[in-house]
Amino acid sequence: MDALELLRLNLLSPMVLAFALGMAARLLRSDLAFPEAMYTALSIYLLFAIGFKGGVELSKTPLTIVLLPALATLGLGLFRPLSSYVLARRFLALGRVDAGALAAHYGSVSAVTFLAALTFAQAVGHRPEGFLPTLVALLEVPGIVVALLLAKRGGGNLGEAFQEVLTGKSVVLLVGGLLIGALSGEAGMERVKPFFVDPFYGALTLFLMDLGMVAASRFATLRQVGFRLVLYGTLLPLFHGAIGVYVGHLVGFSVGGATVLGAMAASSSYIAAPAAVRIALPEANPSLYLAASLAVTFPFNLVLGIPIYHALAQWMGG
Amino acid sequence: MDALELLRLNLLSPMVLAFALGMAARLLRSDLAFPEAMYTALSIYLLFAIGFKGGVELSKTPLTIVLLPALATLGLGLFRPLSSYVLARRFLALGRVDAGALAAHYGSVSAVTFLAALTFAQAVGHRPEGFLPTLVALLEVPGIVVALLLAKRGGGNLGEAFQEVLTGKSVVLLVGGLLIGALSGEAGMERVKPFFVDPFYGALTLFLMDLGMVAASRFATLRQVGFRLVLYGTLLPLFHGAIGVYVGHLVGFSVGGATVLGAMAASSSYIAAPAAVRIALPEANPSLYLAASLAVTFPFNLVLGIPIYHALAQWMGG
Amino acid sequence: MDALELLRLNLLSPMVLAFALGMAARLLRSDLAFPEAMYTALSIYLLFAIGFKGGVELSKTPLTIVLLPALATLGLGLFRPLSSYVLARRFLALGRVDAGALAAHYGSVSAVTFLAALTFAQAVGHRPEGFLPTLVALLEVPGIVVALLLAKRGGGNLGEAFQEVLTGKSVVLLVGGLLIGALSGEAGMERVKPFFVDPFYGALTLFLMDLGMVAASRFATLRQVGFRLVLYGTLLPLFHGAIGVYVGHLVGFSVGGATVLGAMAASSSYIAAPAAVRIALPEANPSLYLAASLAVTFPFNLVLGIPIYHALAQWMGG
Amino acid sequence: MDLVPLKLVTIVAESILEKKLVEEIKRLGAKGYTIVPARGEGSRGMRSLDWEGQNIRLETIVPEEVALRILARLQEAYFPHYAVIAYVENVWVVRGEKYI
Amino acid sequence: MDLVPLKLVTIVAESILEKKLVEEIKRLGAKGYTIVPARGEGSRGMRSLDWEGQNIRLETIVPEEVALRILARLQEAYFPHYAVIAYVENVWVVRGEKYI
Amino acid sequence: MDLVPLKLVTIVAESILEKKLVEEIKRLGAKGYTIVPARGEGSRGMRSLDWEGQNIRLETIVPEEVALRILARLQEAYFPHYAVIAYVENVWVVRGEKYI
Ligand SMILES: Nc1ncnc2c1ncn2[C@@H]1O[C@H](COP(=O)(O)O)[C@@H](O)[C@H]1O
Ligand SMILES: Nc1ncnc2c1ncn2[C@@H]1O[C@H](COP(=O)(O)O)[C@@H](O)[C@H]1O
Ligand SMILES: Nc1ncnc2c1ncn2[C@@H]1O[C@H](COP(=O)(O)O)[C@@H](O)[C@H]1O
Ligand code: NA
Ligand code: NA
Ligand code: NA
Repeated sequence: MDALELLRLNLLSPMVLAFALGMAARLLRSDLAFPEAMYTALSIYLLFAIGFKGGVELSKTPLTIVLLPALATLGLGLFRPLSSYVLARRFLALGRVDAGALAAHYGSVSAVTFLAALTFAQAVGHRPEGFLPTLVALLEVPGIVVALLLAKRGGGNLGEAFQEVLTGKSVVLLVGGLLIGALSGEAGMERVKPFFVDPFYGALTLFLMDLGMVAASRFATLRQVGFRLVLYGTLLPLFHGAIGVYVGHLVGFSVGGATVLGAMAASSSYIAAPAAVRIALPEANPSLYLAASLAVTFPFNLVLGIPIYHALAQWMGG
Repeated sequence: MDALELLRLNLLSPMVLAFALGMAARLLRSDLAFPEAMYTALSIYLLFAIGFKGGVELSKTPLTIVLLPALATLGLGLFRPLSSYVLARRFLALGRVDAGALAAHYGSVSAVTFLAALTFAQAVGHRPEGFLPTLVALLEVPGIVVALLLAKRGGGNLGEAFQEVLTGKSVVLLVGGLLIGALSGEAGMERVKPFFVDPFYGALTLFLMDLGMVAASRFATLRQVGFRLVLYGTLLPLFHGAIGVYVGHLVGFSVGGATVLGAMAASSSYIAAPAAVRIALPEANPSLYLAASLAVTFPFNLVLGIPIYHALAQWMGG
Repeated sequence: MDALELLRLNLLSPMVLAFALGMAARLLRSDLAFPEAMYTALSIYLLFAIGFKGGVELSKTPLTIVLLPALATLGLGLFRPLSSYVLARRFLALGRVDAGALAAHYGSVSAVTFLAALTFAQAVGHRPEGFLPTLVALLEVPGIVVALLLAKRGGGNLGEAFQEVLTGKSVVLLVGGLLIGALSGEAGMERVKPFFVDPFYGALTLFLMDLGMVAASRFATLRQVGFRLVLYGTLLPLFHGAIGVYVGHLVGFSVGGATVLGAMAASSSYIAAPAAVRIALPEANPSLYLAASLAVTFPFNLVLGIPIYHALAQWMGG
Repeated sequence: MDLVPLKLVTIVAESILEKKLVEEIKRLGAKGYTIVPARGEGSRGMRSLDWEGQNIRLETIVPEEVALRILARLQEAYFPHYAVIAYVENVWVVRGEKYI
Repeated sequence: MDLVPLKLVTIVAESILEKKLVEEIKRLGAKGYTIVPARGEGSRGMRSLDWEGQNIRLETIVPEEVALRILARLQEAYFPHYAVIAYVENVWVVRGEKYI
Repeated sequence: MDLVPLKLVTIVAESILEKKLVEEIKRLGAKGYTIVPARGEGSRGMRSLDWEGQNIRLETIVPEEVALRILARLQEAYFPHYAVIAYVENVWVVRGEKYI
């Protein structure tokens, strides 16, 4: 398949289209709205299911195979908040606190971007490494912690924020799902596959419709915040994505695996990070980080980023 | 299968029985109640899934085949509110506003009645045309608009109501689902089938249980409103249903397709129409239209109407 | 399989592990929480699905085969509240009202314990009798009624409580599901299997995660209430479980069926009973019965009880 | 504009009492009420979203004598056994004569 | 501490009116509002969780003249056709100058 | 009937503050509280059901001095950075001595 064909394949997937539908609904001022409980239920389901599937795969993978990618991912988790912070200070000329807040988002990871990349890679015909969800869990936490350290050098209730991140629901569901999957293995998977695996992409489609509505309601803020933020929110993912693909290549991933690791590295959090930042850095401006993460970087990765990381991975790996 | 056998088949389907269970629960004053969020989540799921399946079918159907049925359906959409309005003025002796409110309901369509008819037709062994959901979307809007025009000749904020209908969540989900299905086609369907197709009838069963509770809580009003409304709510669907079946026959539908089009024409809205009417015609009496649509016409179609339209379709088509 | 292997199999099932994850989340003070609506939606789904599956099985079972087990179950339903009451009065030295409240819980049944036992039996390779859900419905009500009679001898609004139990949502969903399953039979089942059967154990896994959180939040009360209650909440199930297995053996059940009947007899209610008791015996101390039922007996049965009843059933039946 | 001074009685109680409380206040003269689901903590510990069900927060606008009757009834029949609080305040109601 | 005496206007109405009501009160001078979903019963019968949609309970803290304007507008344009009640009470607000 | 005059403090705040606010008001002397989920709009824009989480509306019935302490603490520690409003009013509470 050539690049245009791949882009088309990505753009016409039900998930990307559902995201667009959600945005359109909000822009048309439709009264469509997901109940809070439905959004929460979907996110609980998705996070646990990702973890669980990863855990089952992990139970079939020798530890030695996972070790190197895990270390490399931790490395990414330490590097990404630093580059995000520096770029926010220099290019956006933000203060320490706002830069730290942005860095926490671009230092962590978006589970939905991860999933979209996984789906894309599978649809293209790759078979990404099964233990990738483990790496999502590894990438989620350290970035936030490093970023908060950067912002609060010398002061504040960092412990509270640290605990907030570690016991936050996205980490508990991902890591808990991983453990349950690893412990119950294939035997457990067999029983719950028709719930946690088969309907997964449909549930994700609905979730993305809701995300589209949320992202669209951030567009207004975007205009206030300015064009530089849009650049930040697209160039940084490209940079991180390229590094992620390269790291994936180095640790011996398949083309599919490198694509997904690239997308993970390029993604920015919008569940764990906002909650942690709001508690630890209340002085930071939420419009800034929510607009960048949700209204710029997420759609960018979903629509253009993923095919680009795939092209990169193919170029390096093929 | 003879008529009695078909009626039995319909009455003993899980969906009709679940509707009866819901009614029984309310009449027994059980504390059973679906959370608002669950009801909304189910309706979002059902509407989007109908649209999506229809869209995928549409992507496989040549436009020429759809064109004639679509025009005929639009014709139905213009005729039905007129007949409903006239009957409400003459037979029920209602004022212009209340008659317009009723006409908006009987001019629009009930997605759940459509689904029940589809299930019935499939269970009997027919294969109704795949693009029928497209026609649901076409039938939903014009009837409401015509009815509001009838009621408000000369005055009022019709534009607001029009916009309310077009961007209402049922239209957005149906039409949005259609577009997504048409664009992503079979490749998209493959990924989300275990969520949007396989579990569909089970979700519909739960939804009908909730509808049964709502309908039962309308029975009280029914007694106040009187016997003529019950007649209106059964004779009008029979009339519209017969016309719908006949139109289906004319445009060359299979027996299954004509049955379903008949049921669509016979149905009355209880999602899009009430919301639009409450905004555009606040002086209209909600008890009237909700009781007629929900406590008379819907159960009538579900239990007796659908087998009757099927018998008609068989008689014309066989 | 030997006993240890079975215990391991049970402990490492996704359901038991999800329960543990829920407890861990609460003990770690995570912000993970299921929305009220999600919990209610899951419980509606589970109760109706149990009933429905049981009903479909029932439609295939000659009445004569069900009669004896049904009578025996009714017998259990009358005996269990009496033994629970006497033990609460003697061993815990409780007053009449608190003893009656406990008896209502241990006289009724936990649908989730039933399901866990069924899953366990199937995973071990047994094929428990298909009509067992009918017996759950039979065991749910009488125990609560007998217990309230014991507590209120001579006074109070027993009728209200009786009506509360009979029209309570768990009874309506179970019995309603049974009837719908029995009436619509295999033909109905075919349509809704991908919703009510295949994803069932996955939904149960999520539900157990929530139950784990609730149980953990009861641990604090447990310490106040004391060690004797822990003994009561473990010895009584063992006693009832042994009787249940024996009764199952007597009425000719397979080893799997006897295991499940044992677990049912050993279980204590935490949906129907608390609601009925709160209305009928407001003077009873809720901490007492909720802690015993939810924080002691339920986890005990889930983790240790079920394998024990299975061992008993094998020993008697093999 | 006709603003009628009336009493607003607010009752926070276990949600299991909803049906009973609504019957009581109607019997004692309330013409309407508004309920929102709530959670809370008081002398009887946390009443969360979990299990025992949550609380409800019931408001009713009534004339003073009805307010007093409702509060007296609550104090007598509900306070001893259930988690309930109740308070009253002064409000000015549009078209207040409807609620008398 | 600066506690400013202001008026708290509470409106209970059919949820379908939410968008319109918010526009109205802003137009009439309200600087903010808080909404919770509600259910209830009044002269127009039970408004439950079912179907017709539920109620909303809207609160806005405003100066007295804004309160009167809002209530007058409600009485004129909403009371005749919709299920609505509205009342006003006295509150003391922290940093109340923000809401004037 | 014993109706005790007390203060009802209402706080509308971002829901992320729930745990902290509950700890604060208890520390400052509140014996209980009631929370309902809410949404709203104020000087910091719309706080909808979306994403950043919604608001909560927290009520606590307390003696006057506790009310003032709570409001002072809010003004000092929460108003600068978070979306919060707070106000106080007079209520008469059944068995009010429980809350003192
Ligand atoms: N001081 C208070 N202020 C506001 N609400 C309260 C207060 N005390 C109790 N409540 C509410 O009333 C319910 C029952 O209180 P209690 O009977 O004291 O456990 C609690 O769950 C709270 O929702
Ligand atoms: N006396 C009352 N006290 C509190 N809320 C009321 C009262 N009357 C009506 N309501 C609320 O206002 C809504 C509309 O009332 P109505 O227009 O009288 O049907 C009801 O659904 C209730 O939520
Ligand atoms: N004037 C007001 N009346 C009622 N609620 C308000 C008002 N202003 C703000 N709020 C509520 O307080 C929250 C935070 O307000 P703010 O800090 O001004 O953005 C809003 O989301 C509203 O729920
Ligand atoms: Na995240
Ligand atoms: Na409709
Ligand atoms: Na139960």
